[in-house]
Amino acid sequence: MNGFGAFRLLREALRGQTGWEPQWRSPERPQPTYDVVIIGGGGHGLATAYYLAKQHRVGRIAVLEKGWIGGGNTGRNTTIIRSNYLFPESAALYDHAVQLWEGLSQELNYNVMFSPRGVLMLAHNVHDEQSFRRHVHANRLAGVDNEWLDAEGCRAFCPPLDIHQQRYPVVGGALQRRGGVARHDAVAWGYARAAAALGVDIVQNCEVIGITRGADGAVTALSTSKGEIRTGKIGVVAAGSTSLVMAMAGVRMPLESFPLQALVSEPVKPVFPCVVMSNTVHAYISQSDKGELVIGAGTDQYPSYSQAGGVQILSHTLEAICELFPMFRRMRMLRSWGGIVDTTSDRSPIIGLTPVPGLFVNCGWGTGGFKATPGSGHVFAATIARGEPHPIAAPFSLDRFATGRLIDEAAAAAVAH
Amino acid sequence: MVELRELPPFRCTLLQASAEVAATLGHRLPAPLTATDAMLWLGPEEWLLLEDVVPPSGPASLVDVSDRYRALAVRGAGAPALLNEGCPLDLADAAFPTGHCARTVFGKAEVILWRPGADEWRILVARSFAPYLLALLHEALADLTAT
Amino acid sequence: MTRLASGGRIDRTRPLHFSFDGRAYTGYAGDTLASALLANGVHLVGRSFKYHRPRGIFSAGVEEPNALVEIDRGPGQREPNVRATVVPLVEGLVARSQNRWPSLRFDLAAAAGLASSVLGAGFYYKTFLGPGRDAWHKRWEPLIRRMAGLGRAPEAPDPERYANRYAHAEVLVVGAGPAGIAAALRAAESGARVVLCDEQAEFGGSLLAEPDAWPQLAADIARLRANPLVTLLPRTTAFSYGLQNFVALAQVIEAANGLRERLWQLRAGRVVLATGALERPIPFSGNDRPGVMLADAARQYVLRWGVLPGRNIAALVAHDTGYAAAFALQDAGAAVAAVLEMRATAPAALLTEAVRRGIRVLPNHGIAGTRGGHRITGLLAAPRNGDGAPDASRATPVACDLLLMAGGWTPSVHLFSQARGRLVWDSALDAFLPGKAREAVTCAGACAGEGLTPGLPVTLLAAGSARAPKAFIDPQNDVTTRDIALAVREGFRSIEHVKRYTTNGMATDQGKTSNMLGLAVVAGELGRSVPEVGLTTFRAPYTPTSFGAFAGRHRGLLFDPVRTAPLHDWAVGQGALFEPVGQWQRARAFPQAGEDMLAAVARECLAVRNAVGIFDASTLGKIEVTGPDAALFLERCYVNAWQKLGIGRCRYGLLLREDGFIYDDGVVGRIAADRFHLTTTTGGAARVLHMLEDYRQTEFPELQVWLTSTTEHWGVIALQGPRARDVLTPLVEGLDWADFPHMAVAECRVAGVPARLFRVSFSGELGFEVNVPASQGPAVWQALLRSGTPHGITPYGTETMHVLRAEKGFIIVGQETDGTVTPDDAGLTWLIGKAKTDFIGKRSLVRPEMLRPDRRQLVGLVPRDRSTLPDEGAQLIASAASRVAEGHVTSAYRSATVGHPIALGLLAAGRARLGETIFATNLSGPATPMEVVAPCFVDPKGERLRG
Amino acid sequence: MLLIHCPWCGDRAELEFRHCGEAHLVRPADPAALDDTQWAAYLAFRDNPRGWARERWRHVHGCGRFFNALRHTLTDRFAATYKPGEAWPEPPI
Repeated sequence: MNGFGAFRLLREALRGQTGWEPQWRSPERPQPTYDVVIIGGGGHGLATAYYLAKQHRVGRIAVLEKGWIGGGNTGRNTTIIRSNYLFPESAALYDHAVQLWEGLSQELNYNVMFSPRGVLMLAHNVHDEQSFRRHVHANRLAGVDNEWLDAEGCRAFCPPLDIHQQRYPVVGGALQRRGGVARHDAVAWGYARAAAALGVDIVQNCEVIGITRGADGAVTALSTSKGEIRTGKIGVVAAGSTSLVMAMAGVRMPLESFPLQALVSEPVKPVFPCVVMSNTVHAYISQSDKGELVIGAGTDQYPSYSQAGGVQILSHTLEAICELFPMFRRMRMLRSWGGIVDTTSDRSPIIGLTPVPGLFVNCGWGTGGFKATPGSGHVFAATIARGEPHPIAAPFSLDRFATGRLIDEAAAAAVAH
Repeated sequence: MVELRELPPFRCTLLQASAEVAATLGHRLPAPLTATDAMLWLGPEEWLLLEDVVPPSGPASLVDVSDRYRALAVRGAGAPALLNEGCPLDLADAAFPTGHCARTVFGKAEVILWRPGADEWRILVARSFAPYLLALLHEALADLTAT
Repeated sequence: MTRLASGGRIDRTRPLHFSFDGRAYTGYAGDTLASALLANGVHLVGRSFKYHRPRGIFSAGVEEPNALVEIDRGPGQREPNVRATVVPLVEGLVARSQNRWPSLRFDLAAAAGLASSVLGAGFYYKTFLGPGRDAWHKRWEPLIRRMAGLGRAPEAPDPERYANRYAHAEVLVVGAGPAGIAAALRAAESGARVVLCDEQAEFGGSLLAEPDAWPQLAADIARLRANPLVTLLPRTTAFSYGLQNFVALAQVIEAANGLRERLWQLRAGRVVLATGALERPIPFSGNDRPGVMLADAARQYVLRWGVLPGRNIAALVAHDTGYAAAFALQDAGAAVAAVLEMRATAPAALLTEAVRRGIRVLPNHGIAGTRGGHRITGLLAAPRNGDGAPDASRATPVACDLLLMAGGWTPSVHLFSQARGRLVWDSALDAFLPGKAREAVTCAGACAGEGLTPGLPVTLLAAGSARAPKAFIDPQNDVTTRDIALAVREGFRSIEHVKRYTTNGMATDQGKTSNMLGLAVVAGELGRSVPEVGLTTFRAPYTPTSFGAFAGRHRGLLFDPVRTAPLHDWAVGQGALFEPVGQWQRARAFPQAGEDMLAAVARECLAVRNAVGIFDASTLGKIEVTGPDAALFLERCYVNAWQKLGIGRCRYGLLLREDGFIYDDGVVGRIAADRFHLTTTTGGAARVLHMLEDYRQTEFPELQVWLTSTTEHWGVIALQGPRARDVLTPLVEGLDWADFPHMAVAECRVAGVPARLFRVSFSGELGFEVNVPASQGPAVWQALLRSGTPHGITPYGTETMHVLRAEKGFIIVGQETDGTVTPDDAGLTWLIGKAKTDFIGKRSLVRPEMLRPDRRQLVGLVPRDRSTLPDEGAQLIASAASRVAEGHVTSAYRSATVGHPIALGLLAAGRARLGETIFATNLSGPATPMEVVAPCFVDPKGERLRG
Repeated sequence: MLLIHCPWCGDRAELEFRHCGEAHLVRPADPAALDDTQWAAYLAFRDNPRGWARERWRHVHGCGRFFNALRHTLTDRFAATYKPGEAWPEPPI
């Protein structure tokens, strides 16, 4: 892998950009045997492969992607990054990710455009205020940055914000300054490039169609649209498709997959300096470096794998945006898209071992997976390599649904991811 | 032209019972999705009675809900266009003929809508949603013929 | 002047004045901004996104990538990125160019173009990696952001209105060109409801540039207009085609009364897509200069708008329709310098006609480059090599002021694809066409390929261009053929990857003219065919659609219903402070002159403790549970035992979810053997009814029980305080006071109004809740106030209610509980019916996690200094230096009754820690030492409420 | 926005409905007899199929009834809706 950087860019400019090689190796066919096979070539899967190779020196690793890498939720989200979760287990997981985000461009030698411009979560009533202040207290105790702003403070931080809306005036907000956004595609490509440089095979257009288990129940192989692969360890990182893949190994999951839509406006000059989220009026918004307002909607109400959702969901979201930012009514929606998000009943992810030896799963990120990408890959790689949960991943085990040790951020905080 | 006005308060009772028990009321039961002058069909085994009744014989639920609703009347050939500013039902004659009745939504409020006459429409809305619904309808009315 | 003396559909008797970049111009009714600018000789109208290259008018329709302007109709009505080609000219229109500084003609940022060899596709991923970890955010990102972003967002709230309309039709016809009009006429004759929409202000589509067709067009439109079953929607774009023929249309109205747009959501029996086709541009070096225009657009400017966009034109032709454009411009008075025919030979008939007209046709020619700055001045005509690339060494200059591109046609299959219809590659026509449909949809006219003829295949159109400099594919985002080739070289093989890496097709025109060319270049680089490379998916919207149209009337106070209780108006009259609770507005406190909220709450609290307070509790959810099995039903749902509850008695009920956590609570009164009056929290009314209906209908259908929401039927007035009975007694008729203990309910009359009277207390004082029909609420309230005046009756709000209940340690669901709290955590195990084998959530209560001894339990907390009020949400820690949370403060108030701050909290194993000191975190100082106490601060024995 | 056929009211807009999860999950008659894993299976573990799904809806802003549906989760198309207690229809081929 030849390094990226300003000097290389200039040198290539002088020779007509002819020296660039493929950013990652993408073999047409997989090898017959791997030490670890990762199912799912999104950000989480590619990050897992990268850390397996980099930190755990696993030799033969494949990432199998049904379509093109980064084409699932990695490329279909609103790129928000934050770690101000309520419960210490969650805050530890997401803050682990934020710490990795902060050095990720240098780590990968790929500009993922991590932009810690601050994430402001708005409170519109007494209940919101109580809930967010509880977050601030909990986060600061845990060493995670989060601060409370009054309404005027919110407007100062985000000048376009109308804090005096008639219906749900802003009473304050919780601000995480280290939160922000990143360039979603670059995360997948950067991890792919760095993983491939360490020898990881990234096989695109390769769909898994079966998982084989031996007499002892452990995984031994998997069959794909590009042939059989022998392996003793499989990491499933298939987001919305996790239930389907796990069913191939006979494992039923506590998941439902919902459509999640997002949209962007036409590009405009810088007008929006931060990320704003409001749970009470249901919307979140930031502005991309290209100038597009990037806006998130809630999920549709019914499970679906269609990557499409109802126009009423977009309406609902844009109502909220126009309410918070009445000057944006004349802005126009340029593109919308849908992802498939796998959600658990406690709205927290599942990372860890499964009842099947050799089969590991990382799923259930719901609407909040992008922000966790580096941390998720990092702890999942350790979990696969060691065969036991990484300490940060341990609370997110599959058996919590039986023990009742849930990590219910949604119920506790009523906060959208 | 479309006319919108609020109707005076009225008494009403919610009846839930099997059709056999409901039949003992002495009223002709409206067919599903329709209303008579005395009763609105709201769902299977659920009716809104607009006249006082003696309790039916047999297990049934009768609950006075007179103060739950406020009632609006919309009149005129343009009424369906006005109502479709917030209500997703197909209100054409073929789909929603005179005598039809439905619980549905208008904007973000639940309403009961029925059509006692070709150009006559009634809306019942929960009391606390009435100011919202009226404001929406009046704004829509002002825009109905705007070009 | 480039305006022709005659011809076109403009009304020369109605001149309209407008300005562009501050200069005054004149056009005519019927013009678009683009046609009016061209008529005034204005070609330079914008700058591109990345290199700030000069941009002119490229097309005559929605596909326009270049001519983006800002339209300013006044405060809050400034709109960026408007395509000049679709704006109907109106008197006084103010338009400005964008993305340039200091001026359109002299834009300093155009210097970026000098570095274009460095700034290729995806360059930003490869640099800005230092110095330091935050170099991107701190140093480079601000520079990039300033350079990007086209127009300016509006800065003031939009004063105009937007509407929504639901509609149904047997037939929706999208596109009012010849195919659409014919389809609408046919459908209308069958007696169907027909909606015909078109994005343009005038119906006719391609016919609008065919003067011979105008009489018939007028007659057809008149026929449609006369049919009452037909709805005609001009300036209406079908932008989203969803499942089950649900199509969203954005209609521009711009009515004088301030109604700007309407979003139609239309369910159609059948959809006819007559969306036409878009002309393909051609990639060659310098194809982005102002004055380079789609050939058919130039023809339309002549024939529809009476504008001659160039006097000395050249044409690069790969499709026969290019000749029609060249001939039309010649007929209008332009000289034709040359027609460069990319194909080996021009069709004989067209060649003959060209010769007859004296037009020089150069077969097998391409363009090796163009000249000009703010407008094209000439080109280099060059014979094509074997690989299709123009041979620059054999090029000859041709002077021109307008260059037409006729690259063939791409059917507009966007909506068909949005409707999940399959697209099939038609190799004869060299285009994707509608294949198998998933919806009841018909494609008619050019979008189905009808009437289209093949030209040079698109791969040959792009052949050799990948090595040409400055051959633009996406002229708005400045994506060139070389960028696409670079992406392929770097391993981006999927067309979706290429799109994302190069941003091709992601500009405001959504790739209408660039997607096919991008595909062709990728196909060429990979040595594959176009259908093998595949197509990016088409997603809504077809064209960019206003946020306002989506939001409709749901703005300001109509954003969400404002629900108010029967006493709301009275409270407003008293100058109450309000708080939103869900959709409700509730009076929070009633400050008197000179009081702040804290003072008012202290006064209100003392009034309740010492005399009597009156409170509007109408927002509480109420459900009438009736039927012979009503008690059994409640028994199965709530944790409590209900069967033995006497008639006329009440019980505090607790409802869990199946996961064992507290979901809702409220007092339930038994009105009769088969009738219960159940109350819920204000926020829980709808969800509790939904949950109970679920169990009633699907789990316990054998029970004879019914549920009726009576939340809105009853107004509820709470009277709390030692004098409450004194206030009430004179007004009550039909009640046996002797048999009316705490937790009793009776039907009686209050102030002459039929009432359900509860003796319940959420304050710890003697208390009553008077339920009367909501319309009678104000009258009864007034009667109680009058009766209470001698007793010092004091209205109080929700904040006082909260303090009073906290003094007693009563929980509020949603404040003490958060979806993770069990009955035992909240100290409510005593509510659970001991003999019950099952109720909702019971099984979950014995999961291992629920039995842990260190679960967080409800406790009272008092500051050791008796003065510091802890923060609600503060974390509880064992020592001031601890970093480990052991719980949190759920509620904290200054208690006038107790004389110091009090708090409730959830603390690990808290009930065993009474007397301990725990610390509450503080955001602005050291943690506050708190004493752990029992969660009750007033009258722990409960004697007052039995008084 | 889906058009949903309520078994009692006919075709109505999705706005009037609420999705209520997987269908044909019967609440155990004696939850106390289940171990934690079995109880968790009832509470949280779901088919989540890509393909034909049996699911519950409620016509919450209509007739108020709960009913079942057979819907394809890749196309979002309904094959059938049916009343509680009725046998589930076979998926179309």
